Amino acid sequence: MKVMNLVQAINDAMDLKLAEDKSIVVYGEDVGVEGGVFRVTEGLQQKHGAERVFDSPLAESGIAGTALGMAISGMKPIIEMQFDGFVYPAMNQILSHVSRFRNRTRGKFSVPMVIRIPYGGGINALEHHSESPEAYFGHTPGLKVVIPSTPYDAKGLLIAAIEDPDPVIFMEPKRIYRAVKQEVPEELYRIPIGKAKILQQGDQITLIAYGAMIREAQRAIAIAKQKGYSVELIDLRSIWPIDRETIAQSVRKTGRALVVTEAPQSYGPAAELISIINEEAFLSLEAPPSRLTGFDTVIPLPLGEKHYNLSPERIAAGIERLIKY
Amino acid sequence: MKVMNLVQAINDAMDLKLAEDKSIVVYGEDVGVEGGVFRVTEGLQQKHGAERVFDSPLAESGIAGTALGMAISGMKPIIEMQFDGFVYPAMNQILSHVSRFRNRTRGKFSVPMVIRIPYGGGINALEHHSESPEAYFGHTPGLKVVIPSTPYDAKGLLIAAIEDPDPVIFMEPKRIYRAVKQEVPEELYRIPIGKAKILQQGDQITLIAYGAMIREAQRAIAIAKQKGYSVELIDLRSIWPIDRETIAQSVRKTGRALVVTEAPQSYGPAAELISIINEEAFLSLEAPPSRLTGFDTVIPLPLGEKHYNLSPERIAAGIERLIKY
Amino acid sequence: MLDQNTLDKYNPIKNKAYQLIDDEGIPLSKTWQPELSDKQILKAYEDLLFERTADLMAVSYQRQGRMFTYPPNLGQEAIHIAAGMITREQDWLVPAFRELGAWLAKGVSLQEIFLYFKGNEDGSRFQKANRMLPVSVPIASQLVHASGIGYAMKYQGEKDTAVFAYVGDGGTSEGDFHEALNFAAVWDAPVIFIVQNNQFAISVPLKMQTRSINIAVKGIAYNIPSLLVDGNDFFAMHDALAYARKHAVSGKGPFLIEARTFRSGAHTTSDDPTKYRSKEEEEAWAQKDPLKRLKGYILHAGIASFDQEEELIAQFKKQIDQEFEAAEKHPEYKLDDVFAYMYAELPDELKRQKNAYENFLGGVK
Amino acid sequence: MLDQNTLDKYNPIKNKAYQLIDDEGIPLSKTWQPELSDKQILKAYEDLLFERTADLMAVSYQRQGRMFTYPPNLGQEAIHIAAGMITREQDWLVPAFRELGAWLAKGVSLQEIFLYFKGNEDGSRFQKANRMLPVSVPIASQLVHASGIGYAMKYQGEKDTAVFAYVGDGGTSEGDFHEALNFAAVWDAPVIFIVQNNQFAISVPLKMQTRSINIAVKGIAYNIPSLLVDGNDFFAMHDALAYARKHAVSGKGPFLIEARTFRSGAHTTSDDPTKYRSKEEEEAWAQKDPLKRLKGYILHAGIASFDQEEELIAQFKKQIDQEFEAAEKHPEYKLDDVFAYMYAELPDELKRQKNAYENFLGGVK
Ligand SMILES: Cc1ncc(C[n+]2csc(CCOP(=O)(O)OP(=O)(O)O)c2C)c(N)n1
Ligand SMILES: Cc1ncc(C[n+]2csc(CCOP(=O)(O)OP(=O)(O)O)c2C)c(N)n1
Ligand SMILES: [Mg+2]
Ligand SMILES: [Mg+2]
Repeated sequence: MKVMNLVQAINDAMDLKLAEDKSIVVYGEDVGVEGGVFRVTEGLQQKHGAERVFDSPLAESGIAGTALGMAISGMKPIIEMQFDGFVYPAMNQILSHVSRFRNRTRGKFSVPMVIRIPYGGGINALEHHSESPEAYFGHTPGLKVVIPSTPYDAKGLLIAAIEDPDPVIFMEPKRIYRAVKQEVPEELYRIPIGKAKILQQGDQITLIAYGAMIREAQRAIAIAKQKGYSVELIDLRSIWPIDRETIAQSVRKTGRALVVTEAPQSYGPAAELISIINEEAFLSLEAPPSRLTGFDTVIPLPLGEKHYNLSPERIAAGIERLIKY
Repeated sequence: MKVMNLVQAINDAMDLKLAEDKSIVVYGEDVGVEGGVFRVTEGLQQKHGAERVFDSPLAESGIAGTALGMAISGMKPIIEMQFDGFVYPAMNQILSHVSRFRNRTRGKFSVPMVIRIPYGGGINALEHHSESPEAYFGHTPGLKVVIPSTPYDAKGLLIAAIEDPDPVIFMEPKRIYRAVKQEVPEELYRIPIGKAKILQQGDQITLIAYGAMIREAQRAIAIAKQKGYSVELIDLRSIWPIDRETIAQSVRKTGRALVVTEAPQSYGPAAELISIINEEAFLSLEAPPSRLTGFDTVIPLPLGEKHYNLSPERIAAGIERLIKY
Repeated sequence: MLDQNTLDKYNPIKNKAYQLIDDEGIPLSKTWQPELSDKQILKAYEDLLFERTADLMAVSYQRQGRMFTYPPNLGQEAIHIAAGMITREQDWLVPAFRELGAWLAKGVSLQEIFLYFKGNEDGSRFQKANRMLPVSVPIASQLVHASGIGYAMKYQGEKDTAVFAYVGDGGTSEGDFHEALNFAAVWDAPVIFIVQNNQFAISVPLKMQTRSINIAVKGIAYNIPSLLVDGNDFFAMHDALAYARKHAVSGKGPFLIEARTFRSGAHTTSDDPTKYRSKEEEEAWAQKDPLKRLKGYILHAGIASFDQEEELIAQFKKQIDQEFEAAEKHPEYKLDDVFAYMYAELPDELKRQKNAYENFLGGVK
Repeated sequence: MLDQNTLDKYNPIKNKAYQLIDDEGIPLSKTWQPELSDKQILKAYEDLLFERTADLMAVSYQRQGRMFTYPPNLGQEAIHIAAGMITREQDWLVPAFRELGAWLAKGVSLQEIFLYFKGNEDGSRFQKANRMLPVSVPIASQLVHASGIGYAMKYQGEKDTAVFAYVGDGGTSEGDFHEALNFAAVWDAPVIFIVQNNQFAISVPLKMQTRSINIAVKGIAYNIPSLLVDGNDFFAMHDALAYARKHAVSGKGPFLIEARTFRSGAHTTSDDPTKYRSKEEEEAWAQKDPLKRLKGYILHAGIASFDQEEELIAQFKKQIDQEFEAAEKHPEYKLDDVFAYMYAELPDELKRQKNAYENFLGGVK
């Protein structure tokens, strides 16, 4: 075991897999010599060579599309979108091809590739550097979408994603890249994609979150605890597929649910979870399954971000409101 | 008044506005000489000249991005994406710029443009020609998203969209392009964007749909009526903003709701409506607000589409299930 | 035989198409000799005739309502047959959607093609065609895949493997055209980009698509050696493609061919070209018909006399009809088929959605 | 003075940069005379010095934690100052993000720029700068806007209006670069595309970005007249831009300039260039520093003696500090500001979301 933050855990997962499987390559903008703008690929080029870990031209559609080409011809590319907002030029390749090639060819060509995307706000960045686009991918049939919130999960989920025969969007909560540290096994291990994790047991309300919102949720729970509230916290981990069972069981027990996401509200990820709760636990509901999300606005530049970000206090107030409903 | 189908009504709206306002241009692939692959722009180039109605190079990002350039410099472009699936290459321009330029410049530059997109399945088409991408746009702050289901609405909503100072995604249910005919006023008129329409009163359940699903919903209601069920039908018309009030009042009255959309289920448009119903009418609910949607799969090629399409019978069964809940 | 000298002579900047036979099939140079044997030439002619016959029949099947759409290849067949001859078993074919003869050469069956255009994804499974991608509907997006495959071939040490990637003139306007060529160039990927410049993108003529003097010059932007070729001249295409493949597999990186041709048919079966082009234009191009020209050459060279062409065509038609009938007998499209191929393993959520629908169907019965 | 003949001489295919003064500022040709008056040249020098001073101070404000990020302009200032002199009031400026001097010339205040990089959209409202677009973060996407604006200017009959659009070398790899140039060319839009080729895209060197012999040749793909210019030679840039503008407003369509330069600073203030480039490379380029060269010319031509440069810089610094302080005094970012500009009229849904949050805040109090 070794104490790692998310950046190190993700780096470690790639490092181990690169060593094990020659069909894996890692590429994207500045991932080579530079080791990535967040240093997530640091050292990988030196260790595994510039043919396997390299900088690509500055063109996201090209990055995603060439990766598909590699994936259907025997390789397993791991590509990086430098920031969340820069995946949009690659949307056509992802929505029209990456997600569908297997179905289109009736399974003849599968697409084992991973698209890594540092995502989310809270890092004082320029516009387009703080997006939470997971709902776009969750709504796209043929993809799996994974978001870890801890170093341990990040490593195990990324290894599972790399080994998955299907394309996986692997979104990394950049706000907590270095904030969360944890003991992580040094060897390869997998965490199955599609399983949520109950981070904390409780019986009055179910809080559902993922990524950087987990930390805020935990802080909110600490506040709520002082008022005597018992909160169950689910780390979704997989945006698609969704672990209905874990959600259903929890909400059937608590009767209340609050979904917390950074992404804008309308047609956002929280809506899907609320629908699932309706489908799975309607008769247990003692309050409307609710959401606390980003506004339907652009994420403000740093001086305004405080207005946008979900504070633990706000989440705690949401918890209380529902318990008192 | 004149009997028109959707194609004619949309054509008429553009024709009248082109005649009235010289800042309007219409362009896209094959919209000029050809009059569009669905003939929606037929005759407009002949009438208004090739400087105002014209073919562009085959490049959707270019089409959307140049339209933004025109819109911020005094013009009002109406652009066409030839099919739903071909808007994806334009996603970066739409998500990163069209929707945000106003906010980014604190209102200095607004973006009065309309993106027309024939959308949806049921027309026996190749892959990428039957998509329902409205949730992607509904989830994108800064856009308005409109979907008419009748010629009358199509004309009035398109005129309102053209006159709107903000960008509007105008999605046209191509499946019923020529199927629905109606008397339509020959002059200019507007239907406010953001208002749903109750197409049919009822008191046992609220059915919410839009676009081509309205026709299927009406057929389902006819079936349900034979069993004595009283269904209220809401034509959403505006995907964003959503008319919460109309939905709320209806579901508070009926206590039940079924949302019907062609789009895939997960993170799809129906989930948002279900969340709104939870927010607005929870205490009135007698059954879980539910959805009938496309599968989380690629829309099959024509021989398989029968499995994907929502039949009136299936919707009727959904109605019955909820009423009997 | 194309060599570096000829290539320099045909520098795209000079805007002169590489051509070996004239409109009647007579060699432009008295000293020129095809590199193919008479037998090969005759075989090529028959393949071209077969493609044309199959293509015309496909159009008529569609007219009969037995396929939902179809993009005719009429007038562009020389490109496909030449490419088919050059493409090796181990090479990749990355199609756009209008390269019928090239697909057949790769081993795709007509039955599969018909099945696809009848509306069944099973037609894209390509039982026998090795390393052949399905039709790419989003214009130009496939080119980027080709560059990625090219990287993979290099990476995996397949030294004698090339990737043949197709796009139309309209497709050169898309950003992906640019990104694909750039990636392939930067990576020295063994990709042969073949632009079938058939003068139109549906109704939009080339002059509204680009201002460049031709499409081959676009290669300069990536330092990709490029050649403008008379795409209706079978010999010129064969020569150009042979050179391009040699170039690509020698490790020198990608090659770009603009095959200048004309779509003599409609864009697809739902298109009416009279709306946007003149009879004169069509007639002028009919003079350059690739079948006519190859036939002219064969007659001129005394290779064959075409006495039995009628019978050959009749035999082709029978064969094509059989393929079509086989496609019509394809097993029914089942609900399972909608779900089964989305992921390597069917996720619970898809099972749930399928079950819910099956329950409804069960209830209806 | 640049003319068609010179342009032919500098055909990008020849890969020779248009240059008028050497590394020391000495004219390459004995007969060459600048078209600018001594006064104009001196003013240009002062502007360059001002940009450099402001830029360096911005970097240090950022280091002090008073701005969240900043992209240094060091070494690229000649391009900006020349462009600023050529760009007219009615012209449009479509920036990427590294053209400080050009923005200032257009009337953007330093205060606004500082405010933006402190993290407030108010800094992109540009109170005085007419026809100036905000920073475009998604690389190359802004170029397409420029082509659209170009169409609008033509359509609206503004005959003496040009659009100046910037992008970096890295940006030329994006599909939008290709689409923008193609649209502008097909539409004869009066757009001047200026590629600041500063050799790097963050850490990625040009040779991994493209294989083309230079970036100017990429214009051939669109039949856009193009010129490779020594971007650190103020006079060459001024000349090239003057020609480009004349070309564009004469109705002949777009023009492309590759300004060959070097980003002497870091990519942004969070970047460490020592990771990916050598001291030798940096030193070689330092010899070509545009400020040094223009100063060299001025001394050589005896226009000025720079006795009072220290004082001038001190005065600039004071002025820049004042602008920065004004930015720091900008009214606080209010919750309203998050919502108010999303739509022309605040939709009910946004009111609802804002109210809900305000209610929470009210409850907290
Ligand atoms: C991204 C995208 N946009 C639009 C279309 C619709 N479309 C299908 S074919 C076509 C024209 C293609 O022209 P070209 O590339 O010249 O090929 P050709 O049809 O002439 O063989 C268009 C616009 C599409 N399939 N994909
Ligand atoms: C679409 C997109 N992808 C990635 C980035 C991240 N990024 C910001 S600047 C930059 C490099 C730009 O290089 P270049 O175009 O040469 O301009 P320079 O910084 O050298 O002025 C990158 C990759 C971005 N802003 N937009
Ligand atoms: Mg074509
Ligand atoms: Mg650069």
